Amino acid sequence: MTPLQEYLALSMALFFIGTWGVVARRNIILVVMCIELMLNAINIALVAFSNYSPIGGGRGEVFVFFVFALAAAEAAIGLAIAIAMYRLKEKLSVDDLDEMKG
Amino acid sequence: MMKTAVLLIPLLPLASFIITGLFGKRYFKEKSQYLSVAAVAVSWLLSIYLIIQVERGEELSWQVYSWIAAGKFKVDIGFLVDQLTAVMLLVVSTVGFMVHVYSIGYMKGDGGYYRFFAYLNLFMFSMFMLILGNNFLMLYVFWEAVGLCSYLLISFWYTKQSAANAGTKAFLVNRVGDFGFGLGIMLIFVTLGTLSYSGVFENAGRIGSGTITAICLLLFMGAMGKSAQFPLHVWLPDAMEGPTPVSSLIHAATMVNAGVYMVARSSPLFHQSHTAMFVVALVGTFTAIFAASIGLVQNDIKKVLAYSTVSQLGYMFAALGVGAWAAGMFHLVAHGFFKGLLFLCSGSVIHAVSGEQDMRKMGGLKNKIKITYWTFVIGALAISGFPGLAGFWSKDSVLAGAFNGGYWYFWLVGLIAAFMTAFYMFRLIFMTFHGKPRDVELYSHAHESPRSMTIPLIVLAIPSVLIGLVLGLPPEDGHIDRFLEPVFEAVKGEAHHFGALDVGLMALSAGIGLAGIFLAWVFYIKRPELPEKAGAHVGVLYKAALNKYWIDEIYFALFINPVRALGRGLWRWVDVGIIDGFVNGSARFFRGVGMVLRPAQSGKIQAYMFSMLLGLLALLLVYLALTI
Amino acid sequence: MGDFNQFFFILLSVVILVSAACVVLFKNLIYSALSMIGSFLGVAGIYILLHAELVAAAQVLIYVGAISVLVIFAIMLTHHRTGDLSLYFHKQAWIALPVCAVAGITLMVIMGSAAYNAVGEAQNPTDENIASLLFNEYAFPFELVSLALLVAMIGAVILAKKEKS
Amino acid sequence: MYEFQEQIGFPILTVITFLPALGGLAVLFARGKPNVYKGITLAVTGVNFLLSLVLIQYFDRYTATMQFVEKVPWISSLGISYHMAVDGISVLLIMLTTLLSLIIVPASWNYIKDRELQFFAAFLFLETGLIGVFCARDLFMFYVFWEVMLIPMYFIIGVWGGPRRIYAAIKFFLFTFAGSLLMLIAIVAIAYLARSNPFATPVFDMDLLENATFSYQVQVLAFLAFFIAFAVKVPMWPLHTWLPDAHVEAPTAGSVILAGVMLKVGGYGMLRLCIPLFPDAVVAIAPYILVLSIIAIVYGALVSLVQKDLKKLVAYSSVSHMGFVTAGIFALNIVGIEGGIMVMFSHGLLTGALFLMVGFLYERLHTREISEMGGLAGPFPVMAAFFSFFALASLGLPGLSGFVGEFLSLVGLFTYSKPMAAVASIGIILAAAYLLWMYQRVMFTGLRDQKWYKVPDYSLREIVSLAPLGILAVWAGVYPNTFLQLIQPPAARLTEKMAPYMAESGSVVERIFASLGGLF
Amino acid sequence: MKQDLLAIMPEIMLIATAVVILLVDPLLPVDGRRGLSWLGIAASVTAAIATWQLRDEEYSVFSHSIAVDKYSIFFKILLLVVAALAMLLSEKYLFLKKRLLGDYYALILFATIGMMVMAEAVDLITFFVGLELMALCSYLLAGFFRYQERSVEAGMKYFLTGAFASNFLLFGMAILYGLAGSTNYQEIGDAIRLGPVPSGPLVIAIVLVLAGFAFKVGAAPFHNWAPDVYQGAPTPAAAFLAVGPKIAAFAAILKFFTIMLGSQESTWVPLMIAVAILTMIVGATMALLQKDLKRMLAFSSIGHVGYLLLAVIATGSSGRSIGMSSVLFYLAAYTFMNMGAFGVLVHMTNHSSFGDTLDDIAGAGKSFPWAAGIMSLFMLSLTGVPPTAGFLAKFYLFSAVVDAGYAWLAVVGALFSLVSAFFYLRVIVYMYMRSPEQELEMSEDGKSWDLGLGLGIAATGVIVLGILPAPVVDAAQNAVVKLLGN
Repeated sequence: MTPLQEYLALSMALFFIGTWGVVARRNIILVVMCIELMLNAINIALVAFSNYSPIGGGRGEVFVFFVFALAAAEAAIGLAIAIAMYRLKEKLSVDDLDEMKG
Repeated sequence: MMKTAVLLIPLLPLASFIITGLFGKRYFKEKSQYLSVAAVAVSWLLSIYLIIQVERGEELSWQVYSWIAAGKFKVDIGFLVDQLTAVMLLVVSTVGFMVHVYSIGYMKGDGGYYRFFAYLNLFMFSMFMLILGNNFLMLYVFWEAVGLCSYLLISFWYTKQSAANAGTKAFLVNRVGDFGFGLGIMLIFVTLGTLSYSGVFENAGRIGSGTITAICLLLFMGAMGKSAQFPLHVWLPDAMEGPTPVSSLIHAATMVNAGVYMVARSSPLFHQSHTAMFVVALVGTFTAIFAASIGLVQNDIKKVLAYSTVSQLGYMFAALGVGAWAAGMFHLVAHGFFKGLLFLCSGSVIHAVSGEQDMRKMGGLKNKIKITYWTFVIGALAISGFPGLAGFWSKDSVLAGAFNGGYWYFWLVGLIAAFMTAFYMFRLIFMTFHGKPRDVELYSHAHESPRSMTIPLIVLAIPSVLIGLVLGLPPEDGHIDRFLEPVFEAVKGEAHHFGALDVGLMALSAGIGLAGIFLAWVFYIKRPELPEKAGAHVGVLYKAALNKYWIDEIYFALFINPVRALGRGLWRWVDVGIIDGFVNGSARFFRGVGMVLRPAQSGKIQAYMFSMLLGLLALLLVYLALTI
Repeated sequence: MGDFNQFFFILLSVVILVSAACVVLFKNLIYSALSMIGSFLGVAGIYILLHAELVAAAQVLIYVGAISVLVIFAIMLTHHRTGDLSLYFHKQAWIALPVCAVAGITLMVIMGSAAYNAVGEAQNPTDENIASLLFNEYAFPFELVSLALLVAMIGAVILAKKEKS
Repeated sequence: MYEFQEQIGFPILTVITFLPALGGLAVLFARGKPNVYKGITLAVTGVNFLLSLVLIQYFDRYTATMQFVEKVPWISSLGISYHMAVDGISVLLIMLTTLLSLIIVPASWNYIKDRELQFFAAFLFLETGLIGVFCARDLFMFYVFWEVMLIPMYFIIGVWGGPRRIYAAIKFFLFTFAGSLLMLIAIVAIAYLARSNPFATPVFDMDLLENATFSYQVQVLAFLAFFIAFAVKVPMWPLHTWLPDAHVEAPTAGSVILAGVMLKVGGYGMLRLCIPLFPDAVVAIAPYILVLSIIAIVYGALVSLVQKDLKKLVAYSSVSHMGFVTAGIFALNIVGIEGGIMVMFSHGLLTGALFLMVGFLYERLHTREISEMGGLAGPFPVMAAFFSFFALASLGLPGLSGFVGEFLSLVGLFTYSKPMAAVASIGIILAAAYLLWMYQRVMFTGLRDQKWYKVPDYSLREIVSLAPLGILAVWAGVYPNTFLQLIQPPAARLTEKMAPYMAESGSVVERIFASLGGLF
Repeated sequence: MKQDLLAIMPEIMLIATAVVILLVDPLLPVDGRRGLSWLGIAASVTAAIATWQLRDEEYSVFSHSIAVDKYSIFFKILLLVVAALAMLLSEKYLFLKKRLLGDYYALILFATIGMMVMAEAVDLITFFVGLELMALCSYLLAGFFRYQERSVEAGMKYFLTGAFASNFLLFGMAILYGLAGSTNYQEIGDAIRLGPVPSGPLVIAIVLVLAGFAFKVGAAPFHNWAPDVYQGAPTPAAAFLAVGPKIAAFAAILKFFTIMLGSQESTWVPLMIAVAILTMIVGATMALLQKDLKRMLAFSSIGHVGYLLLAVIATGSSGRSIGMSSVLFYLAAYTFMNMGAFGVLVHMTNHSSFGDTLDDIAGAGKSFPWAAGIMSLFMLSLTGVPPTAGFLAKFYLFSAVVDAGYAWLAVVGALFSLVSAFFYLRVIVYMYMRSPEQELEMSEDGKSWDLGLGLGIAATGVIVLGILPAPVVDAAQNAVVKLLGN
């Protein structure tokens, strides 16, 4: 039986890989993908907690369902923005939109 | 009746001032003199009435109303009429009245005719109040008020730069004296809790010796300013920029005597401090000879008289300082008359030569302006101590007081100063009236003054001759001594009997005066080339005296310029530089912080996210730092 | 059973993490997307290990079935399979890498070494359990999620719909 | 909780405070009708002045208790009430405020060219703020009015000012605001510390606060916070540099109110709050304040001496004069306090008049550079007369108002410390120096340009503006008891309050440093 | 069930209206859509009234996932006011910019629902759903003008940072759930208080939650998005985004950090102090540099968040009710003054060349006397000058901070208020004390009744809250009693 701690460690690792991706890659679609990776990391933690929790059993899993739905909505909006951006600027690099600063 | 008189004496001139001041320009114009002269005339009559009442033994002490009441600090407006007041009243009202009359002629045609009379009235009011007041604060108040009038009248011809400067200078130098005076008053209040003369003098004995010396010296500082004693004498010669009647009234006969009056009034205080008394005598004596020495070489007719005034005031202080209170007051009265006369005469001369004041351009005027000449000579004789005339008696009583008080050194210096006085007065007479006219143009246009001017000369010449006889005989026990006895009773020295030695001294001083006159005759009539030779002989001294010992220049270098430089420095460096620099700098500082933070707001979204990540980790680190 | 479980855990972890790393590292977006699907599937496997089969099923349906497809659509729509090489990584990536690595490892250690008092035998909430929670206790948020999805739809329309203008 | 003192039959303090604000609103709706809004302004300020006279008339000048009390709960859950009441000090300053406000109206009749309507409205709002400060008995209200007066003045300087008006206005605002914020925190702190228990509402009522006692540390810190706020307004050296800029740039009317009343709120605040609330700290810190005051006196005078701009000169002279106010107040004896208040009053009259006259001069010459003037007594004799009158009064000529205050405050200071009084007295010499020298350069010596003879001298409107100030200056100089009577009971009350603390002032620096950690 | 529905009646009203708007919108011609805002406004007002009707009872409905109590009622009414004001400000702007779509109002209404849920949630899941609902709508509102590069940029930036930060928050909540085994605030709070709880994960959770909220309210160093987003977003949307999410987030922050983490204040108070100070520094100093008014307002709102965090800190110190109620009041005041300020910018958009910069408002005092007048009012209120709402709010807030024993923090706050006065005053300086470089022109459809009403309400709110604040203060105090009751 794998202990809870290991799941959490996995979750953390995935979370920070996703985080790195978010700050490292310039393509907006890829940034959205990395955000989804981060959400998956959280989901792992939630499910793991849910399973190892004697009292709150199941709530974590319910939580994950909500995260799924919202992640989908988020992804949809993120990609819509990506498309709008592409239509306007013919570019997908998030760095290219930096008109407002200072 | 006495109360009414006391009220009316100052209030009439005040009313006249207000009316003339407000309406003079538009309505009175050339007729401004009537009201003013009438007001002063009535005041003069009332003064005489008051003097007679006092002579009969009446006195008046009257609180009119509570002026300032702040906590323990309570001061009334009130009047005190006693012998000292009466003596002052005599001089002030008489000379004042005469000067008013004189001014009618002297100021005729001046653009500021009404203004002149208004100011004169204001001065009369202030001066009356000064001598009638019953407490130190009133003394201080009207002390400043007469200073104001002096300022206004000195700079009467304000378009002249020199007149404007002189006025400001007079006020400022007086302010320096008042600085001490004010502190002295505060010290009295803090020590005794009251400022009324009676309250202070009754309790004067309770004051500690250090404190009383401090009080006296501070008060005397005020007197030095007002009575132009060294080193605060610088304003008086410059004050001659004012119209001559003003010089006569304010800067010779009345206002400048206020310092003497103040010291005499405070005699119960001064009496208790030998240090203070000595300082008074020392300053007085030094000023007497110092100013006389400058007077020896001046060429401006009024400047000579001004330095003479300074010198004579020194005499009075010397008298007070050595304890010869009555002698000091006697000299004050005598001097008031003859110096008032001399100034009016000089005014008449100036009037005659259309405003010229430089004696080197005059000469031989005696035939042209006879009345002026003779009255001038009377005045000059009086001041030189010609036996029998006013100055002889008064000056002698001063010198005798010094000698008898044991201050032979003051006596000696006084004697030398007396010699100088005689010399420069007759130098003036000889240069102005005798010899050949040096400026024919001036001479040919010279003319005698109108009657409104000559009558006052004659009127004033009378007391100049007689007052010594009336008041001063017999010496040391004359009328004035007896009259003032109640005032100075408490401070009287040991009784002194008039003896042979005194006669000798009297003869000596008479001789000295005559010697001075003789020397002047030698220098300026007999051998006119001598002065130049003598001047060359003592070049440095001559130059120093001619330049008034560079006192003005020293003051400029020591005080005025540094103060201005300091002000400029504080403004430019401290205000604008440091304080505003700090204020603007802090604004810049916050902008600078913003500029430092600005690169973080790069517009690059991933940089934002990275900084969020770093922020998150920083929070963890903060936590760790705080827990470990 | 325990060892078996552990074996699969390690295997899945490697799959998840490696494919996640590939998502970030692949230059080609399509490859990244495919790696992402691999990662998602690995996560689904983890859910199965945790006895959350329902979640695993939903994971496959939503992440692999919906979101990944959406991503691939987006990639297609933007014709942007490869970016300019120089623009492929952000210049801060190489500063961020050690930061993320250090932070990730530290947090892994903290999270992975803490003693959780609630830890017991792995529970297995039944599907009924979850359903009842979802429709009773969490009925209100459940309804709200529909609004969120509606908003996503509106968003897609107002942002991406082609308009004649 | 409700309290209304039936002294006159209607809430006169409320009326006198808010009437101008109502007038201001009315003015805003009279767009495009100059005569209407000028008329409203004149009427409102006039009525307010009359009301202030009524106030004095009905005021019982033989008691130190607060009068005309009006008290209504306002934000009761925070312990804030609408509480107004006055004592002699307030009444005197209210009278000064209404008088100067009234005078300003004719003085600005033709002065403002641009957005005149807003100008008059701003003025009326300003008057409300000023009077409110003098009436408030609730700390919160005090602060509100304190800030309310800031805004119109900011606009008056910034909109209708001279070329560097923006810098001046912002500087003015930020200086004052900086002080106010410190005060705000101190107000809050003492209000919460004065509670009887941690669950009670805070105490903002000054009556109650005066009876509260605070620990020494709190007193020192709170005192300093209050004091800095007031010192900025006064302004005390070295917080004064906003003043010359503000004055130089402000329009005449702004300068008059600024110098005439606004500086007084600083002194008023010290009397009303610093001394009664923190007697312990006052005793300890007074020597330092006196040193600063004396620096201000001499410094202001020295800097005044070398100014080239007439208005700046008068502005710096205010720094010097206001030094006498703080010197008198913090001498902590009744003579000094009364002297300080008298200086405030007289400075209000005289500097107000001086600024008015500088304004009148500027309207004629279109310059304020002293070097461009000279000999103006020729073409403008009436102006010269007024000028000399007020300059002399300002330099403390006895018989006029300036003297009484300055002398009393020096006597007070002298009682406290002789050397300090001696140094402060130098200021009197310097005052004569800068004022007379200024007068000489402006009015005396040769006229620069004969064309000034074609410019008219003072009109009746201008004379009427100045005359009341002159009359009051003479009145206060000749019979100051009229005013001293008003302030004597409150001043006595303050010194009584101080009396128990006077003895125990120890080594100050030590106690301050020891206490600094306390509040945090 | 009946009770449940009654309790969420306001939300239901909004949902229904939003759906109606969405349905009706395509059917209407462009001109006809101008009335849609009124539908939304009416719904908001009705919902606010409905919310007010619930004030006397405590509803804990849907199995305790939301609590309709005085606390949430205060916030919900405030949020509805925000929504109504935002819609009042929007209509003309959308019309002028030719993007008048009903979707916009629907998004505002949905966002409002999300925010209301955030405020009333007492359950992590419910809260999270509300948060995401609000967030999704905000991204769309920011990027609503999809043909404007700036708007899209704003949407993109908001979305990426928002999603990123949501992940932090979500992870933090996941750990909290894991530690307590519950999603209910109260139960989590009890579990943490009673312990034992492993401290490492707890601290990580606190930091993650703090970071997530810091992002939502725009506290440094999680603030960088805010200026760019406000500047790029349509001005009325920016007004909404600058106020609404902050209110909702603070409602949640107060609950999180008292109910759940009240026992851990020694952990989060120092962290929040650091964040608050940094936030005040960034807000004040960066605003000094701005020429663009919307950016300036963005940094200004960052500064205000700094002050608000001070009050949260004061709350932490032994849960003083005054700290909490001062947050509530401050938010109420902030609503009016900030929305008003943005509203004036909307009004100025009449002027065709208006570009939101300081130079563009030069001389507005003459050309737009009323707008300039109330803009000054808002600026003074933001500065904190009486008798405006901003002053009373700041006063109340500093009271709380001082009362909690953080006088030094109040002094720091005062210092930055002083700095901030500088840039607020600069707006007034430009409007009144400088003359414009070119004459301003009004476009044809200059007059707008809605906008005037919106500005009027905001101005009235600023004045009334400044002069007669007692009812709102009392409401704020009553609102927090229950929350801290235990």
